[in-house]
Amino acid sequence: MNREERLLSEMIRIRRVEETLADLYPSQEMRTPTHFSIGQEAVAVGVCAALRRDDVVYSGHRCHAHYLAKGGDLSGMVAELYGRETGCAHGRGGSVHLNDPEAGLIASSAILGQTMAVAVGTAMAFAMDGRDQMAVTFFGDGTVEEGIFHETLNFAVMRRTPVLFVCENNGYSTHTRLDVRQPAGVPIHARGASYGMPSRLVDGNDVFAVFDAARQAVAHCRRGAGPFFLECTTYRWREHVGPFWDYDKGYRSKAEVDSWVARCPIRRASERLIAEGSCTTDRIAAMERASQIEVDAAVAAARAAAFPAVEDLTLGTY
Amino acid sequence: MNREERLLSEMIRIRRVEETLADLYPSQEMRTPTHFSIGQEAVAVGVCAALRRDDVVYSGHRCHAHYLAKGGDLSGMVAELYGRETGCAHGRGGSVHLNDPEAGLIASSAILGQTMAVAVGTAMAFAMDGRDQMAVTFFGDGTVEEGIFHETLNFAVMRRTPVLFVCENNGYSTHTRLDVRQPAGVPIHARGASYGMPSRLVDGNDVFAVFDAARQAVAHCRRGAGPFFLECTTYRWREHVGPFWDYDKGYRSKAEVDSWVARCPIRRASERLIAEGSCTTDRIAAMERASQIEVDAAVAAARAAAFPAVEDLTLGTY
Amino acid sequence: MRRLTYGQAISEATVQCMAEDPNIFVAGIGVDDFKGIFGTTAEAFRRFGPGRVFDIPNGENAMTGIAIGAAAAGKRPLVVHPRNDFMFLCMDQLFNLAAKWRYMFGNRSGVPVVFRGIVGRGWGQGATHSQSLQALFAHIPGLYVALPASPADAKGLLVSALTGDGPVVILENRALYELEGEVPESLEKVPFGRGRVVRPGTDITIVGLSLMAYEAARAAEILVEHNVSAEVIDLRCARPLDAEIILTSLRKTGRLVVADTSWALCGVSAEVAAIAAEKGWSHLKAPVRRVTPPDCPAPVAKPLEDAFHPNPLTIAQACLDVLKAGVPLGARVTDVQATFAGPY
Amino acid sequence: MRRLTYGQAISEATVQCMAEDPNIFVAGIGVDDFKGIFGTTAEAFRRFGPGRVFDIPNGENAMTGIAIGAAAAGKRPLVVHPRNDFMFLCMDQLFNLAAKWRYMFGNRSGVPVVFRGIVGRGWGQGATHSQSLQALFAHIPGLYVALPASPADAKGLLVSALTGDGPVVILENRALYELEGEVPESLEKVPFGRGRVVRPGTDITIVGLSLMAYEAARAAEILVEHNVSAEVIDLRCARPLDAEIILTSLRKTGRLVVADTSWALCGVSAEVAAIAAEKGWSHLKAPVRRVTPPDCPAPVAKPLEDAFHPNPLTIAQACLDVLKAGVPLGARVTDVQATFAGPY
Ligand SMILES: Cc1ncc(C[n+]2csc(CCOP(=O)(O)OP(=O)(O)O)c2C)c(N)n1
Ligand SMILES: Cc1ncc(C[n+]2csc(CCOP(=O)(O)OP(=O)(O)O)c2C)c(N)n1
Ligand SMILES: [Mg+2]
Ligand SMILES: [Mg+2]
Repeated sequence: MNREERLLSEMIRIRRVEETLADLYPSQEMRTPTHFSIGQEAVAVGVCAALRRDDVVYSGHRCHAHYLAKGGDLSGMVAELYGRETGCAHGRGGSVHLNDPEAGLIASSAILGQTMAVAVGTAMAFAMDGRDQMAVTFFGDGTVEEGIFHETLNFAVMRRTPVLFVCENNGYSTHTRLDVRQPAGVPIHARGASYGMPSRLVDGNDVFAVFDAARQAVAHCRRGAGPFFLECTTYRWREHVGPFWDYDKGYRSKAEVDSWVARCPIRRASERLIAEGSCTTDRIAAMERASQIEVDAAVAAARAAAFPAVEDLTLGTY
Repeated sequence: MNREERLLSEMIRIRRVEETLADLYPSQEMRTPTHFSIGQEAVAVGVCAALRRDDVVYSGHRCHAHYLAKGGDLSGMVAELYGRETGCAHGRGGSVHLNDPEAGLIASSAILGQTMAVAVGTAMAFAMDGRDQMAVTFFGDGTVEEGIFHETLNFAVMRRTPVLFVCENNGYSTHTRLDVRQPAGVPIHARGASYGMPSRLVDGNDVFAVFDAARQAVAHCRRGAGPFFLECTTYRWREHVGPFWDYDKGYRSKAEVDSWVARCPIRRASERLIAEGSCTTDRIAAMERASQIEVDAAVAAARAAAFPAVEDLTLGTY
Repeated sequence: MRRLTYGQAISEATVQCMAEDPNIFVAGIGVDDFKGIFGTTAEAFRRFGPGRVFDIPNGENAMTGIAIGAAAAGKRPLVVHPRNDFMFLCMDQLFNLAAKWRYMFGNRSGVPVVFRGIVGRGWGQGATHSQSLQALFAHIPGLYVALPASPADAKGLLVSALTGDGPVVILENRALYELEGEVPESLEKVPFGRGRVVRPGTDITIVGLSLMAYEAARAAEILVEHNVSAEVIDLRCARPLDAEIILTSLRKTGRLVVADTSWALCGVSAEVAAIAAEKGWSHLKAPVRRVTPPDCPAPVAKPLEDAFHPNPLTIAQACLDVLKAGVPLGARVTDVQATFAGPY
Repeated sequence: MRRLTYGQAISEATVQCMAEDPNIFVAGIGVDDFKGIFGTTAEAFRRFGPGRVFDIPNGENAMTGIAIGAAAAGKRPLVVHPRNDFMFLCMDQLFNLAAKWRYMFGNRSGVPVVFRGIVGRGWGQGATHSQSLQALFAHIPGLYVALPASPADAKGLLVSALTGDGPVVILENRALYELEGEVPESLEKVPFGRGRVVRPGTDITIVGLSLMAYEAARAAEILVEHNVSAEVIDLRCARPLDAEIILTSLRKTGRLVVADTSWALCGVSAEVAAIAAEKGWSHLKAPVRRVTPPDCPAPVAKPLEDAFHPNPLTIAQACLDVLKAGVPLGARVTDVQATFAGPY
């Protein structure tokens, strides 16, 4: 596979995984509040493809795509959602606390903005040690309103830390539109720039555009030029938390959802590669089949795996 | 007195009060950590002169000048520093918790940024009730770095609250220079503007310039056009906390301090009014004498006043 | 009397108080959305509209200060947090300003701000979404800290909060929202700092608040089968905390078990045990026992979660241990949230 | 052995640990200025320079997360807060992330972040600058919470923190900074969770930590004149809390007084009393007594401040009350900070 195909297949894999889990979710076997990234895959895939394995990524509550795109172990993720001992957090953390340090996904957290600061700290440590690794933090448009966003960007700039801030702007914080939460005329990428760091706006549903922007950002951080800010516009298809569609709930219209489904990052990438002749519908179908087999196996393994032992309830505390 | 003279005499009064207290402070009778505003009087006086008595002001740890400029009771302030029952906080609050609701100085607090949000809440209440009062919050350049600054400005703009943010930029947070705390090329007034509200930079040692800018800002807030941001550049003459000069402590030079003493807001206002012929050295000397008599009386009264009774230790708690 | 669920009682108290007092407004993430904070703010939004029930940007610390400032100007803000865990972000405004306002500004006036924080429980809510922070709120003087365990108290304590003069934190356990009970139609206050006897008994006293008062009552049922008569006390408030009702019961039973939804160390369960050691010592016929979550964050896996939360069985077993009637309990109980279907 | 002040011991521990471990760095407001946090970071700055001892912008919550992230990458951050009261602003990062990190991420690794918070006392520090937050830090599982009362422990506990594997909060009472005592020159650790007998006795046990362990020892001196032999226990840590040392002493004395620098409700004093009620009940010959500040914020006026803080007299009087030797104490003691000259 060439790079373009790899970007596409990675998105397809994440989509297959999440749609499969979303279908199984109502059975109440995954007892953990889950925020699906369906529709937002291009941001995670485009950014992580520009990173090295030894670069690190921090995520928030909507962390599945980031975890998988960075190379996080699929069976560990699925088992975690099923609350099994084989989960990536041994069934202690759940959907919002995915982590796979070996793959560079250090931590995810369910409290808005927490990992923004943590990523800067890791980046600062890299710089102090003269290592050429860097850190990335993914966060949403709602997180921009938290005070820690401000403290963190200020600190990152003052210490020239090699950190990439990736704002995944899907237009909503839970059910609240961006325009009733943040001032008109102040786009998020402009806020990033207001701290004196380079900042770019990119179409977050165009995986190739995200990848190109991320490559530029990574080069900037890697050369010790300090932090970089990337705003990626995208859209959440499903409900804020949970597996269902929710355009009937009144806070957004079906037309709005449909308009974004029409801009599906996977469809767009597929159409472009097919048009360029660098990929075929058969190869894409094969990618989907392969991913489906992989996720089905992960689900089967998770369901067959043991729950943590009650005797280990306090394991890892003094 | 005409308005220009009143601005001058108010500054002189505050200076006399603070220099007198600074001279007495080493006697250890005022047992409360005290942050003097000596050298920064023009900001408090210029802004408060543009307000109505029923407008409200919130301050921080360096609150003496704001309290007096808004019309706070002098003897209540002095007695508070002496820890007496007659203090404006009945000896419970100390130098950093001055308040005189009747005069519109609702509260001061020693935790950076606290009262920025509080002022916005009060302004929001005014707007909800259709009252034409407004709120002002004074804070320093160091407070700009706190997360609550960001959350507060965002909220103020989104709700169009009639609040004036006055940043008293004296170039230091404790002993740390602004340039090692905030990004170069991002002046504080630009940060204010980055939230989509009008923002101005003004010479904080020119009481007339501050007054003019404040009048414009007040008009803006009063007409319901939302918040306004004012950055006033000025300088702290004495040590961060306490009565002494500290240019020998290494974090700033005597030359730097002297250059600002040369730009003393009182001297500048005096010289201008004398040059304009609208005031005389005699009248200025008279203002100083009158203020000295007033503060001496307040000190005498405070020292003669009773301490709070130990039986009342928990008064005001359930 | 007319019956309501715990959630309906909260909604009714909010609506009735807002109708009485035009200065009350409700602010918080999602208070105006289709979920309306599990239905507790939906009716208020319908009745009073966006002018008095409004969504806010994220930013917990500023919102708390904003509520304080509005209260200083005569408003009565009711701020809702979908999880009390988010309140770690506003502890400075809560503890260093709201709680100290009256005292440190010279006892001129208080700030009547009311904060509702919902305690998540179960269904994998996990480490940062199912804590129960009453001990933290109770330690620092200045706040009223209420934790209703019944629909009637959910209404009455909120009415006291919205008509009182001080800052109040009300913690509501999500597991109680569907609980039904009799609730007065009128605006009756339940005073802060006064507990209630949920069920009289003679052999042992079980003290709890919020969900643990409810679980203690279920434990008392189980104990009946073991010929143990347990008196169940619902403290209702963590601050002020009703020491008298505990001591009165101890005089009768001489034995004490305390259950809490939060950890033991420096928790409300410690305070209750300390009151017994300080003021009830002469009544005590046996050691006090605390029933709390173990000393670890809340896990996600179902078997761990089930073992993490105190329940009627662990409470009843503790009572039997204290009574040296150490029969291991055969009985099984259904989890208080057994019928709950996720996502949360 | 060689003597140092409490402040010098903190400085020495910092410098020696930094020399041993290049991953340790010190960050905080003013750690590099001429005051050097009451002298405790000045020598480290002189020795290791701005690369490892650096000032920071204001922004407590982010700095805490930054320290956590640095620790996740192998660093050992030592973050200093000139007042522990400012830590209300970073409780989310402390409690919802640092404390839970090891557990909620599956017990892979902890984050060795160390936070020093200084407790102001007296001289009009007032409501928001003289709190002592050990109870809050102790309630939530996951942190080590140390409160040294002696120069030797100030060094030894900091060494344990800077060489251990978990997040640690160390609270240092400003009133102890000038206290002198013997301090080992080498890098000896004082383990967390193990208290010490400050002074053996037979009639009554006085438990405290930080400044209260020191004041309890002064109280014991006073009690000698009343023919009372008091055993003084310094807990050293609020979490883990050494229950054994309390129970061992109770077995001997049967009587307990607990003194704490923070409030009673859900405080460390409540936990100690609860331990006695749960595990020491059979030893108790009298009610437990707590000696703490009254239920109000710290006032400023000198007479109120003097009445606010527990001192050797109030502790000694509580002991006499417990022993029913209720003689009112004539003795006067000089305040621990009597010679202190402000501004703070
Ligand atoms: C500090 C904090 N406040 C509130 C919440 C509740 N909450 C969870 S997700 C969410 C929306 C966040 O929006 P955004 O950052 O845009 O991420 P998205 O869900 O859109 O991916 C909110 C408000 C939280 N988890 N943490
Ligand atoms: C949240 C918080 N962090 C730190 C401090 C300690 N502190 C007191 S004053 C001060 C400097 C503030 O600088 P600035 O806002 O510019 O006000 P200035 O003293 O210059 O008037 C600091 C850091 C505090 N009071 N509150
Ligand atoms: Mg979003
Ligand atoms: Mg300043």
